[in-house]
Amino acid sequence: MSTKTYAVAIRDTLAEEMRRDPAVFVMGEDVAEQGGIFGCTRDLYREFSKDRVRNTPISEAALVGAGIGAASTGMRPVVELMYMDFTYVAMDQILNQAAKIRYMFGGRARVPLVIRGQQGIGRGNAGQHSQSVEAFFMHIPGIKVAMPSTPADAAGLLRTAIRDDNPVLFIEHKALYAVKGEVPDDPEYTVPFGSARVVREGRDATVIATHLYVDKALRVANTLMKEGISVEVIDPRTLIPFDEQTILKSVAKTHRAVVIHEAHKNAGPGAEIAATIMEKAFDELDAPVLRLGAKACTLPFNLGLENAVVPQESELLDAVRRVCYR
Amino acid sequence: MSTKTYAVAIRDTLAEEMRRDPAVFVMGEDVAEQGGIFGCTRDLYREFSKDRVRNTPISEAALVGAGIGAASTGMRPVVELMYMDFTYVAMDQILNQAAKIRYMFGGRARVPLVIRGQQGIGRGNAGQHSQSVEAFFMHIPGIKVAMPSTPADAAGLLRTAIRDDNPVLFIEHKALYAVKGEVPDDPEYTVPFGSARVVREGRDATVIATHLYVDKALRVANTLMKEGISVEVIDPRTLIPFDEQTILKSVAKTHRAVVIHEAHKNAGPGAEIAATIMEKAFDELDAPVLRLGAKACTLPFNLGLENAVVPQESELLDAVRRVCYR
Amino acid sequence: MSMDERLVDIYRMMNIIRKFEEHAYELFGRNLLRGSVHLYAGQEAVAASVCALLDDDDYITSNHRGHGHCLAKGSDPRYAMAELMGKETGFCKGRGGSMHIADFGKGNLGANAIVGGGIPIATGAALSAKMRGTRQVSVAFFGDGASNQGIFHESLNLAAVWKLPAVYVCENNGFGISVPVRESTSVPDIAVRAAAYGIPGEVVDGNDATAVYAAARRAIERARAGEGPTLLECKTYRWFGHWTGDPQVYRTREEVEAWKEKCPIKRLRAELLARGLASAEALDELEARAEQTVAEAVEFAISSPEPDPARVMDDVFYEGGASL
Amino acid sequence: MSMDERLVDIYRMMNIIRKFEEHAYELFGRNLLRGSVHLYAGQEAVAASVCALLDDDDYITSNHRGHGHCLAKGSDPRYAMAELMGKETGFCKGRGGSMHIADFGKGNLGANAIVGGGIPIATGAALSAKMRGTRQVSVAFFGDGASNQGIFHESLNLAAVWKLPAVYVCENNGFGISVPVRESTSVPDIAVRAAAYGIPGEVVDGNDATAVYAAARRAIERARAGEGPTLLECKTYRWFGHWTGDPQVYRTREEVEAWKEKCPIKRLRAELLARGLASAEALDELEARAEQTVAEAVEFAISSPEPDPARVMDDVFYEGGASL
Ligand SMILES: Cc1ncc(C[n+]2csc(CCOP(=O)(O)OP(=O)(O)O)c2C)c(N)n1
Ligand SMILES: Cc1ncc(C[n+]2csc(CCOP(=O)(O)OP(=O)(O)O)c2C)c(N)n1
Ligand SMILES: [Mg+2]
Ligand SMILES: [Mg+2]
Repeated sequence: MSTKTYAVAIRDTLAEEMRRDPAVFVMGEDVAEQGGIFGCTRDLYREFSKDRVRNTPISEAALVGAGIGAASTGMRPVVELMYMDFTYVAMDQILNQAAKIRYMFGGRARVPLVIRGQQGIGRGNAGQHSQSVEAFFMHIPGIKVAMPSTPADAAGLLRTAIRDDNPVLFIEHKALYAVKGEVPDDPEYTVPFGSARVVREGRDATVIATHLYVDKALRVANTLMKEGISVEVIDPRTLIPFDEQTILKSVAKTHRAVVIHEAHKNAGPGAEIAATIMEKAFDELDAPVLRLGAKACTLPFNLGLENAVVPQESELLDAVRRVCYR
Repeated sequence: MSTKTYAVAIRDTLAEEMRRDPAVFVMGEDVAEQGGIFGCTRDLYREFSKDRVRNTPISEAALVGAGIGAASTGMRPVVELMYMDFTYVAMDQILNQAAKIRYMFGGRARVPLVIRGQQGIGRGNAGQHSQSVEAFFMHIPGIKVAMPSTPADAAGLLRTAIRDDNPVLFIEHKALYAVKGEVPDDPEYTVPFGSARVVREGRDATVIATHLYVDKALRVANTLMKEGISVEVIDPRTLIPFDEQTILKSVAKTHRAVVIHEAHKNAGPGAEIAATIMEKAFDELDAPVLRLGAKACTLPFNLGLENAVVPQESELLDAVRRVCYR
Repeated sequence: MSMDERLVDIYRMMNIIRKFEEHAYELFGRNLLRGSVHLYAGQEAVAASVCALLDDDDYITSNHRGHGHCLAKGSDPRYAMAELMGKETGFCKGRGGSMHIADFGKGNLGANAIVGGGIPIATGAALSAKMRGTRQVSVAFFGDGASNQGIFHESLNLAAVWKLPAVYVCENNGFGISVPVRESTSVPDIAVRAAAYGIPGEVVDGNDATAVYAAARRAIERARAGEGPTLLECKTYRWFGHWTGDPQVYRTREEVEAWKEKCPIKRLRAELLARGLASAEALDELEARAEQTVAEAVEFAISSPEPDPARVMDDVFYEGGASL
Repeated sequence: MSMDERLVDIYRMMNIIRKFEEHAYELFGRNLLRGSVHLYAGQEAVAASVCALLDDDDYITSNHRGHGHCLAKGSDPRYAMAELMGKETGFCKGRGGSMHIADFGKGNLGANAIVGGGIPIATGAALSAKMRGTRQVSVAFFGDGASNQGIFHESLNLAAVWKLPAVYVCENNGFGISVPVRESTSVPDIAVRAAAYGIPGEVVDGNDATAVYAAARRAIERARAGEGPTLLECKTYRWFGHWTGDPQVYRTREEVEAWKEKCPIKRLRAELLARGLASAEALDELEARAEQTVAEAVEFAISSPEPDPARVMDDVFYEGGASL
């Protein structure tokens, strides 16, 4: 075990995988000398050369497309998108190409492509640099979606992503990069996709949370403990595939659930999770599954406004209370 | 009233609005001489010239962007996308620009832009030409989403869309173009956004359906009538804004709901609708809100496969029975 | 093979493509095909001549008008026709249809229903070849219309900056559906766009197989030599409508007939005969065999089974254990 | 106004922009600004000279490095600075911040945090001007990096085909963040890309205000005369890091210093003096007033109220009754 930040966990995993497999390489804007705007590829070009740590033009669509072409022909590219918001300029290559190639070609292709980058609020980046994009990729089949919330998961899930023979959208969070945690030193350490992490066990309500909200949910759980409410906190870690089992098992115990994420509530990831719980565990539910997510407006620049848009801990506290006392 | 097809209803409305307001114009691929691949702009260039019925290069992103620029400066463009699947190549301009401009600029802009085109299955167009895209636009705030299922709604909603000072994604369905219906001749005929249509009243279960599924739901309702199950069928008509009231009122009466659409079930529009019903009417529900949508695989070319992917009437029949007999 | 021998082979392939398209048209009329079927007839010299220069492990990406590219790259017409019919024996097991034929074994990374969608993928395959240190090249086939998509620009810039072994073959058939090139495209010769990337751009008569062959050879040699990409514009014409049901309001019968006079197959035949590279009998024989090959492919496709709807969810993800 | 008079005015504006950026830098250091703040210092001659040729009802779109464009187009520095601080009095009521300043009253259709994102919007404004039959022109400002985005290509093609009154001003400051132009861009002069659209392309020294002015005048006159778009590349350099927190590993202090020697403000000042267009005192006075204007803007911004979180959901949609 080593203590390292989420950003360093990512960088170290990239380095280890590049050492292990010459097919793995990294490309993206400013990934070489600059080491990526968030430092996730810092110094990698020194060890692996700029051939395998490629600075690219600002051409995200071509970048993802080139990743697809390379992935289809024996390489294992890791494409860095500086902000997940830029998936929009590359959406066709991600959703119409990467995600569909294998199926559309009758299962005769493999596209071991990782697209990674960060999303979310926290740096005053406003409406075009603060979005959460996971919902899109949950909707169109063919691409896996990982969302690590800790350094260890960042390492373990990224290694799984790189070794997966399918396209993976690997979504980091800008406000997590500086967070420190214990990360196994084993260069074979992987976290399987489709296995949620029960972050904290509890009896009375299940909170399903991603990214920053995992920690916030823990804090809320601690607060509620004092009121005698025992909260189970689950981090799905990957949304595609999704570990239904762990969540349904939890709900069968707690009979109450709240989903919280930074993405917009409207048609967001929580809608799928809540609707699935209802469909599969209706008779277990003592209360509606509540969803908390960003309000239905563009993420604003001003900090006070930004905080007014994304769910606050106090709202989660209220929501859990609401499902418990009804 | 005149009997006309859905396609002609659209064309006539475009013509009437262009006559009424010189700021309205149409641009898109093959919209002039060809009249649009589906005939929705047939012959318009004869009356309005190719200046106002503009053939464009195959550059959807620039097309939408140009629409935004024109809409921000006194024009009211109607941009035709030949297939809604092509929203992916223009996603940044739609979601990061059109949808956000007003908010991001502090409410000081208006973008009266209509983006219209068709989606869906029915012509063996396979994975990149058969998708349903509404879920994306329900998630990112700032663009309205209309989905007419009849010629009259096509006319009435399109007129509302053109006169709306906000961006509207106007989603037609390729398999509806040839469908005939009565359409009011009144060139002021509008259908307001955010007002669902109760297509058929019923007591025992609410079916919320869009596009092709409205008719299918009606047929299922007729079948179930014979079993003594009375089904209420509701077409939301617009997903943004969404007429929660009408749906919640219905559920308060029937206590059971099924949502059906052609979009993928996973993280699809039905997830939002189902989760909302649960949140706002949990105590009214005698059964889980069920969702039917396309399976989680790319839409396949082969007809038998295609039908295996999208929900069939028999599945709706089963689903309604399941919520009724439990 | 010498260029002269190759020309006969190109002639053979052009005939196979032509027959394939004629049969496809006829099958569509008989409702045995559905969907969007975009026929390549008239453009055969391009695919046949370019692909004659490629090895099995060289890559191509293709577009919605992809039958010709697929056949020319050496794929079995039976599986191609079966795919058009959506059969289980098709290249994509009926999942893809006409617009999505791929044959990875032959280096065909796929047709594409998104205009321009394949261009960056070919670029990535070229990057892969370069990184793996092979002598493979990668060819992107696309239309004039596609040259107005942003992805064209991004891809060519990338390939130029990285000096990738890529060849960009623009088949300028005069139209994007109904819109003539002059109405959609700011330059009469798309090849001049090469200047925006500091790479060679060449215009060639796309109905002249030998000219295409010669130009493509230059481009491919350049690519294999590590000198970077080329943009090759082949001026040609499609004989059928944009798709099988196109009313063709945008062009006259005379224009079509005039182009049919410039038939690339007729032209190559005349050239082969004039240069004594083959006898009329030998060419007739090739033609007859092409017809037979395609007729057999049609037979095969018709008699092939439909895919099993119960397997529809297969192949969304690769589920196998070990990595490549 | 004659060109000579305008030059003095351009000098005034360049000073305002410079002071604005210096203050912004300083405010960021004091934690009074947050977010992505991209400073325009060093590039002032471009915005100031181009916008000096525009009327209030001419349009511009801008990019992430947009303060200069906004001020040069005549917007009040107070509201701009307030927006940088996210205040209710800002152009966007604090919703947008540095990367999203717009001022529709002055024809500024907005900065944009998506590289290239504003280029088609300017194109559409030009289309609108043409359709409405006005003499308005529309200018898109963007960087060298943006010229590798697909949307650049699509927009220029569209503008060329439709002969729109648009001017595309590429500010080539040598880098996209850390990546030097030669590593990302296949041609040393981005202006040559104009050839891909059959339009004029011109390279100009972006630190020479009079040269920019002259070239922009040609382009704008061409646009107003209905002759279509122009691509103008202004070679320049940014003095600060890419954003306020940039470690600048990709360039040397010497390189920066060398460019500071080529300061566009210093240069224009020398020219104004040499040509006797203004006295040193007058220019000092302009500079002092610029400082004062910006200092007042900072004061205004600091003392402005924060937006009310209760109003955060306002303005997603226009809810008003009547149409425009
Ligand atoms: C992104 C995108 N836009 C539009 C279409 C619809 N479409 C299919 S083929 C075509 C014309 C393509 O023209 P060109 O590239 O010249 O190829 P051609 O059909 O002439 O061979 C169009 C507009 C599409 N498939 N994808
Ligand atoms: C589509 C997109 N990709 C990447 C970025 C991140 N980014 C912001 S500015 C920038 C560099 C832009 O370079 P250039 O266009 O030359 O403008 P400059 O910053 O040099 O003024 C990048 C890569 C972005 N904002 N949008
Ligand atoms: Mg064409
Ligand atoms: Mg730059």
